[in-house]
Amino acid sequence: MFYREAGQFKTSYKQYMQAFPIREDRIGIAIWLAIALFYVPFFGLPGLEYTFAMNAIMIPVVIFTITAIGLNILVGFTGQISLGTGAFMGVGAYACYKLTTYFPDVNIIIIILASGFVSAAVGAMFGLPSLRIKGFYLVVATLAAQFFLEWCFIRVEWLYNYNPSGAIEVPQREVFGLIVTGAAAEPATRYLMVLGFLILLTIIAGNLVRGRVGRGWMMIRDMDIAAELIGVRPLRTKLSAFAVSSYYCGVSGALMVFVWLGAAEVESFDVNHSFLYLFMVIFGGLGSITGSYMGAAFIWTFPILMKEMGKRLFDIDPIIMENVSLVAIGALIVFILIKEPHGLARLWQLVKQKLRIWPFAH
Amino acid sequence: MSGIFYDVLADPFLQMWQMPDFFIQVLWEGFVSGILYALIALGFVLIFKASGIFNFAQGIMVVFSGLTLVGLHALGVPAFVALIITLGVMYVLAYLVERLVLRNLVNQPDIILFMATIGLTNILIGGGQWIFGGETKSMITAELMIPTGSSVWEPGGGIVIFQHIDIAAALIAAMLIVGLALFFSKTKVGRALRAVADDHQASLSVGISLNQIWVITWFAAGIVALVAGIMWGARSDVSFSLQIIALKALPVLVLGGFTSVPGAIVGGLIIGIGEKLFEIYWGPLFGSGVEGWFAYVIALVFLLFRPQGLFGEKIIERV
Amino acid sequence: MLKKLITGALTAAVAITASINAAQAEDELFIPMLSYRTGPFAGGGIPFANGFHDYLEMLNARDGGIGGAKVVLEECETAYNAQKGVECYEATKGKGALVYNPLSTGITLQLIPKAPVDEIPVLSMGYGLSAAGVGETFPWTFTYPTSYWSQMSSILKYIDQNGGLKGKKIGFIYLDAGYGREPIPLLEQLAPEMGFELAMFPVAGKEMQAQSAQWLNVRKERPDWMIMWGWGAMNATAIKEAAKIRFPMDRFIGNWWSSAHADLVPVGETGKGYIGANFSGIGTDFPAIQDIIKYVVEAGNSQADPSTVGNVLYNRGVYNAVIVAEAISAAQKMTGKKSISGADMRMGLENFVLDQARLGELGLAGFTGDLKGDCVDHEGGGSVFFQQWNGSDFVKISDPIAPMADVVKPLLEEAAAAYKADKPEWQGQTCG
Amino acid sequence: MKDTTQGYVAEDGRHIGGVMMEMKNITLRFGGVVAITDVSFDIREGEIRAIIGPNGAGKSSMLNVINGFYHPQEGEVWFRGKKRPSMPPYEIAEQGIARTFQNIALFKGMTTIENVMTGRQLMMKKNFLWQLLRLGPALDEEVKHRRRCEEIIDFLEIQAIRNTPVGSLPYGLQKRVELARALAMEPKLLLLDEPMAGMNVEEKEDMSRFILDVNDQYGTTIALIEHDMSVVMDLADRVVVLDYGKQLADGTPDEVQKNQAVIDAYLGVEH
Amino acid sequence: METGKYADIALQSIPAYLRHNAKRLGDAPAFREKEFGVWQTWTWSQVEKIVTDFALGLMDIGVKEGDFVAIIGRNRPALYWSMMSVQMVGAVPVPLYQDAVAEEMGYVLGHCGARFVIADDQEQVDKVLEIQGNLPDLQQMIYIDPRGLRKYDHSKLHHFKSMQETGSLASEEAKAELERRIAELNFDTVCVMLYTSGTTGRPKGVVLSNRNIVISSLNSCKFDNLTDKEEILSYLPIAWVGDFIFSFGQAAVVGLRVNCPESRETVSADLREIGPSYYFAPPRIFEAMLTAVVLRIEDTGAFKQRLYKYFMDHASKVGGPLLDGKSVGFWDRLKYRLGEFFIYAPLKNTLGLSRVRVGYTAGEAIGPEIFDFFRSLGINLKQLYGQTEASVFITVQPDGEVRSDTVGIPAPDTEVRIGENGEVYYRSPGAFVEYYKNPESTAETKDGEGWVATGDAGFIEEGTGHLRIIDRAKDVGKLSNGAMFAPKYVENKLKFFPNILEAVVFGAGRDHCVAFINIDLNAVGNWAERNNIAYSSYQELSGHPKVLDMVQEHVETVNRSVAEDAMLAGCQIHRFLVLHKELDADDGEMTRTRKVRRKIIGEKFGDLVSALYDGSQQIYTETEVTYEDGRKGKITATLEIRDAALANANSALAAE
Repeated sequence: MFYREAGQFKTSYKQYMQAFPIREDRIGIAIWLAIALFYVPFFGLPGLEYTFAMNAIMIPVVIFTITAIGLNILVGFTGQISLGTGAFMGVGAYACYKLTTYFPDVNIIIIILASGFVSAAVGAMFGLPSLRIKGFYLVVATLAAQFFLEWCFIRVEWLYNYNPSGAIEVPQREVFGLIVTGAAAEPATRYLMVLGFLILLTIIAGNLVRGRVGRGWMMIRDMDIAAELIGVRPLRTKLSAFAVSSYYCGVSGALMVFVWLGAAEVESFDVNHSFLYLFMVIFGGLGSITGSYMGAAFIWTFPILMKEMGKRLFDIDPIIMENVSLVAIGALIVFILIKEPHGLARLWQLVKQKLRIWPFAH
Repeated sequence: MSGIFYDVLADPFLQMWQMPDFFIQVLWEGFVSGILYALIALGFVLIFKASGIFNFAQGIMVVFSGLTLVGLHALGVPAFVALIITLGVMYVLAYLVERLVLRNLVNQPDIILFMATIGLTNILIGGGQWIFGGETKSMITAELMIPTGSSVWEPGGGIVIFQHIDIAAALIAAMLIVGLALFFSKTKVGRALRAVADDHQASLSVGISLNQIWVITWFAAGIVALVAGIMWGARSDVSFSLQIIALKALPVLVLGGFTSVPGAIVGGLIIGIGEKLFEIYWGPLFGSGVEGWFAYVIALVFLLFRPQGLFGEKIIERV
Repeated sequence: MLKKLITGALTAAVAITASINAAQAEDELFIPMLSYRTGPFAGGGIPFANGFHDYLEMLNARDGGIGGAKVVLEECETAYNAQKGVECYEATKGKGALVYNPLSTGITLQLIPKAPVDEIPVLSMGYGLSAAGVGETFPWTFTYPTSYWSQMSSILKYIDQNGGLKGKKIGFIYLDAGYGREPIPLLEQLAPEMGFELAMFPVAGKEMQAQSAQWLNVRKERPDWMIMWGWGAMNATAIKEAAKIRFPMDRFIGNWWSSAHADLVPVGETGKGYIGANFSGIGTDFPAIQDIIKYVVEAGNSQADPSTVGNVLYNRGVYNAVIVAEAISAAQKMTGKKSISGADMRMGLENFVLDQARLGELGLAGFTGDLKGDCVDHEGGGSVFFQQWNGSDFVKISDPIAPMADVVKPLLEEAAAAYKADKPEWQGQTCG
Repeated sequence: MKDTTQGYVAEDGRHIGGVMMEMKNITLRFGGVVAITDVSFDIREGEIRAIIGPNGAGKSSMLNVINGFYHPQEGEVWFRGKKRPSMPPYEIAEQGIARTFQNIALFKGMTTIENVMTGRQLMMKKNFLWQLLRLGPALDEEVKHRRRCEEIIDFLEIQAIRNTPVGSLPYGLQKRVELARALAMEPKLLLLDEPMAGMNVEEKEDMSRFILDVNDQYGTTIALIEHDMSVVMDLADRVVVLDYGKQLADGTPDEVQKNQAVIDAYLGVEH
Repeated sequence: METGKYADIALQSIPAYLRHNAKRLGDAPAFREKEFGVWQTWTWSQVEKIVTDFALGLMDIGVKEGDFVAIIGRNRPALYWSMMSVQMVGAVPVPLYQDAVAEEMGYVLGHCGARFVIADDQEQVDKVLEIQGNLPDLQQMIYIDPRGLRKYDHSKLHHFKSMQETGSLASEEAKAELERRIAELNFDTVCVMLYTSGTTGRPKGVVLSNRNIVISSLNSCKFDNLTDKEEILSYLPIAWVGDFIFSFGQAAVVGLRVNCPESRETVSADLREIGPSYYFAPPRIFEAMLTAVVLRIEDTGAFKQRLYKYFMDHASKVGGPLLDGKSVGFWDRLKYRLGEFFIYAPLKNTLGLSRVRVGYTAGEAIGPEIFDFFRSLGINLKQLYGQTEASVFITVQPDGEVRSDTVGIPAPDTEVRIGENGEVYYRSPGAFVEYYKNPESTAETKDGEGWVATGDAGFIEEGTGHLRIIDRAKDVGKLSNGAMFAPKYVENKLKFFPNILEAVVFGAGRDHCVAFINIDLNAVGNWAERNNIAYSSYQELSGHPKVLDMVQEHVETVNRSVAEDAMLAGCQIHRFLVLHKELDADDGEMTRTRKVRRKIIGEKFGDLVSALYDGSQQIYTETEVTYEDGRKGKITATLEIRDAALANANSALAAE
């Protein structure tokens, strides 16, 4: 309906290979961006109390979107299942904490970006077995990473500066004179900061998956033997996926603790969270960056919505709603796997396709 | 350096030698938890063999069946009646899973089915908490006439304690395994199940539809889960945190192979005994509490050298 | 299908909007209740939440609220999960929340830095950050009636009183997380001072129902006493395992989160002799508890199973509510307003007096030791008493034992200083 | 048999060059099963070489040996004058050997053009940093290879399905996309595993034309295995016949067709 | 660089304009062709270089002034460039229909004595090679696409690219020679020779001079204010005068951007991509578009159908007036805006017509509802009347005076008069020079004063000055009672029904009219599906009683409409039948441009015609058909003949 593609012809491959070759898509993205950048930070979400909208919805959704993109690179684009996401986020968070301890004067943004590399290194290390083992066996390997790292987060007291509470507590940091971490940071500042990371990382992920690197990942995913016979080096390719994926997880973990939670124990990185992130990826759509956005937003906001809906409309105990939303998410996962294994992203694509040929049906 | 070598290579064995009764106790404890791991792994194997599905929900099925049993009893249902009703519930669960999930996901890639079982896990957790509440429940041990008490063996001045409940667990597990073995080799349905593992077409010739076979395998896995739930519950109550422990069946499977029943048993015992020994004799070197990951890391190392597991066949890749 | 879903979602969104924007009515005391009735620790969370809820509801029903203002409770499920805790905090703080009882150390840690910013005090009763007892550093956080360190010192005192400490071997079995590890520095400091030997037995959170290795180690180490810092399903499992290795139950002491009915009832007779620390009364033999039964439980307004009323954790929830209610009425008196703010509430928390006389007035005579709000001392220095499981219920076996303030205090201050060290914005803070 | 040491002139007048690849006494076993027994033959520059035989003759195994996917227990593989050591498949791809698969091994999650682009993977060299910026050299490289792939798409007349996910294509087109992907690798030696299996007559004719065109236009050496003898006879310059893993004959199509052993074992049994 | 304006300097040849454009528009895109997935673009200066090089190459292989060079192939820039190069060296390009069979081609090549052929690809080369034995004049061939031609004997065969390279290395003398030849081009030099297919007889070579082409192009561009910003899609046969004027004449004179599709199959997709601003299509293409729209809308859900109907109803009310600049009420305008958003704009977008500023249709009468449909969407679709001999333009509809039943007012510099027999005559700068090697026909058509007979009958509407065309003059006959018989007029009215693909009306010299009807398989098939009518073949469907009922209804509607016009009331159809096979150019029943060959049909289906007149209710018939692969076969059928009700109201007037 909104598409006016006639006359948008491409005279070069560069035009074809843009992230959004269709003008209307570019306009759409620009509108979303404008809303995200100029509306949300000042007004929150329509109808919701501002700090609630920011602190309980927008900031975590943005952070988890980074996680979901990272996990999607591994699961959706490279076809390697991982249940260690939570722990890899933890690596980023603890790395960030240690780095701020050692370099208190370095800009926190640089520290967060740097802590991703620690996570990437750890991720690549635990990705090593993926060369020899596949599928469900790899699940076990990533679980090993998850549990071993969880143990480290408790047992290696150095990681949390021997803090008796066993938690990492975020110091206050400023960027360009604005407080970005700690409780005094304005929600808008924090939101814009995580959004900045998200935009940067989305662009990078988009670039990677459209180019040689991403094709290598997808080749391994779709048919690893054929990929190898075409000349893809499986180890290098898989490890790069593990490293990039873990980088994203690490950065999002650091952001989660530093910009959102303010303090964290190992519990924030446990295996249940790994499941949650996997749900985001499945629900949003395996192998789709847009899907990561939708999956993260949906999986995070759905229980909140359910809880509020139950409480306000039907006066249902929030505890029941908590369980109901657990069941509902489980059921929705099964449902979406049956109906559309490619998740919300594919549904969105279908809608878009419909809009492109509107008013026709096909 | 010599200190480390001593701590790793000499001291633990010295300790074993010095306190043989304690060593036996450790082995026994490892053996019992190995049996329980094996029971959970057995559920995985049954389903994987018949349908190629990696059933992530097996762990929560253990909890769910235990909760159902205890919950029913709490409502005043006599213990053995509750047991039978619970079996019925597990059958209904198997039926629903086949009807609502498996049937609709035929021919989907394995990874999709795996993820569906993760969804199923969520449903069972939410549903279980909804129905039975989140509190820890104690297993109706006495009512099910599971012996409690303990026997003491005092070899040469030492002391080894055998809990009757652990002995019972080992015996019941053994009976269950023998029963399953008989079921697979002696009954028509059992043979069909074995056929289906090898060849879906062949199973049709036995006259049982694939759908029925799925229901039966999931039901069988449900029974195994119930037994595991009872035994584990009797040792340390029924609560949702058991579900994470149940994940330990995964490294067991890696060791034993996804399709091998004896593999599950042997793998369970290796993990159970191995992690106890490691925790007791080497754990202090790491500051203890290594049980959480030891099994996984062992499995990981093992995978690197023998990706097909102990009893699995070597995989030949074809193009 | 899709259409229905969308309609549903829209209605819900509208509903949220409506509810959150609803202006806070006059003369209401809004208290968010962060509870957890789901997740691995629900077994402990449920009775506590019930006690807290029922006491305040009882005040509403019996007295029409506190000082003429009705208490409005909003329960928010955290599932003991720090991320959901943030969500609950954000969902409720805008509605005029007076005080947060996070009921989870993880959530407490997150709320501590937020409290001075949002000016809503945090009351972490018997959990959270021990260092927060230092009022000068943590003006917005309260750990009444006592801290983990104080409690541990009381437990050690109890052991000392019952057979001596010197030369003994003390085993410490704990949940391998921030909570369980917290008393370790104190133990490590006191061991040489008091001349006992220490053996540690960590239990990983997800392994808490498989403790045979730890108890084999206990058997190997042969400690004279065992102290437990456990929570949830860990407790009952530990007691069973202890029984299995025939560890004497009367030498096994659980802290106040490890000695509740929820932990011992599943164990039953096996746990006979098990000792627990506690700071709130047990049983229903208090007029106030009777009032709860009358006005709330029997009126069908409680979620509690009537048989659990008066249980350890239920009563602890009551105690938490009592402190909140007392602080509110103190604040009302000081400000002269019926409806108070978070800052007023902090004043109330610093100035209430809960002595035996007041407890008597409340219908809780002998329920707990004296407690007095204070600007500097947010710990309250409360003492714990000990109770023993007789196979079916807890029996109080000691008088309150005061903590070793001289040992604990410097530790608290050291920790508080460390906490503050890398937080420039906290430097100027002080109490009052 | 023709003298094959110095190259020869094919029936249609093309000049066939020297030996590109030589299999010397190859024996391949899987556990106890012997798949190939003592097979020797060579492949020459610019030639279309066929390996035929009934089902289970060891053709696919032979192709996998040429391809380096299987390592024979006995015998040697010589490639361009050097004995080829055992090496991982991707290194063999780097040597310029490309292949198609009997049971189509396309990347199902990608479109036609993306699949063809995968063939250029080895030739794309720009580093990770440029890749994540997708600017400058990385983009230029991408464009350069895209252009080349589009030419191959044009060559194989699959423009209309350029942006179609390959999973939804009919079988014959999938085979063509697979050929396009192999061509995109600009191989020196192209291995085709039953390129015409499961096709109807018209599709077979198309595929034959494309194979000849590839050989003609790019001068690519082609080795193909095929079950259907008649197709091969028109295409191939020389044919090796296998049966039960043993070599029955090697020579021009005419020679092979006259070979009594072949007639007995292959034609006799099959027809 | 000055762009955005049409050029109004009159240069005397296309090559001169090419040079002018290269200077004026330099780096602006001149030609695009979709190849290798993207629109390869050439600027005017690049084109000039290529054309000049190729011209030098042509000289190198011996092309002389006055030579005829045949150009065969689909719409490709290289072929347009070839024509320019041919003109540069002073030779005459003769574009041919690419789908012509070898013998048709042979006639034309022989007739003009072409010495050179420029062919698109292997297929065309093969065709020419097949007949080269009969072409003694043919010397060299040039091809564009080398695919499959590598092994051909290259002694007389050249690759376009290699000739271009040869040309770029040409000697200074050669270059000077080329300059000389270019300089000698003037208004009287022959620009092109186009063969008209003609409804009867052999094709005639229409010789058009530079004056014809240049002035016509200039005038028409001015008329519609076409500038060098226009995008056009060249998809009609290059041998057809329309394409020659649009993609070559106008393109060169003003600097239009010419876009060539990737292949014949992708035309509609390419149309969507390019979104031309100046678009020409014969009525049948618009008709096909409308049919497709209607069918695709029927596939949508109830909501969309209602929305579509609602807004299309509104559009048919106010769309036309809005386009004509008439005043429309505020609410109607607002509603139209809404419709624009929901329906019109998306529809235009999917059809690829979003950007059309000027659209033309010509060649045949267009159904009023088709015409109005596109205009109501806001597409400025107009009609013109023209022919090869006129370099297209005779009459054109100016903006704001657009109607479906007229063909407009005389084009600039054109005079039009109606002959005594009703035939339309014109005199214009575009009027052709002569028919090549056919002075007889030339004399028949063009008189000494320059008046050219169109062969069409028509009249000029009083008041508006618009021309209305009734039919081919020679087809306008008389019934035996002397009343006017204008079969085309009636046929067109019939064909306006989507269900009717073709109609052939007979009646000359008889006392009443009868008709053959061809149903449209797509439309009727869909209709049948919706009405649960089972059929297995075209033949079965066309004989189905319900289909006949439907057709009968259409015929009767037409009768009523015909009866309104007193002059033509006698042309009502008394009896009709639905043909069992589609009329096909391969069977000689139609021209390649899909015009009905009435006479041939009348002869071929003589049995059916006589049955229509002898009152029988059904007839058994056998027909020879040619299959796609060239084989011939026979089909048999028994056809039902129906009587149609007549409207008598005004026929009495006609009798007076």
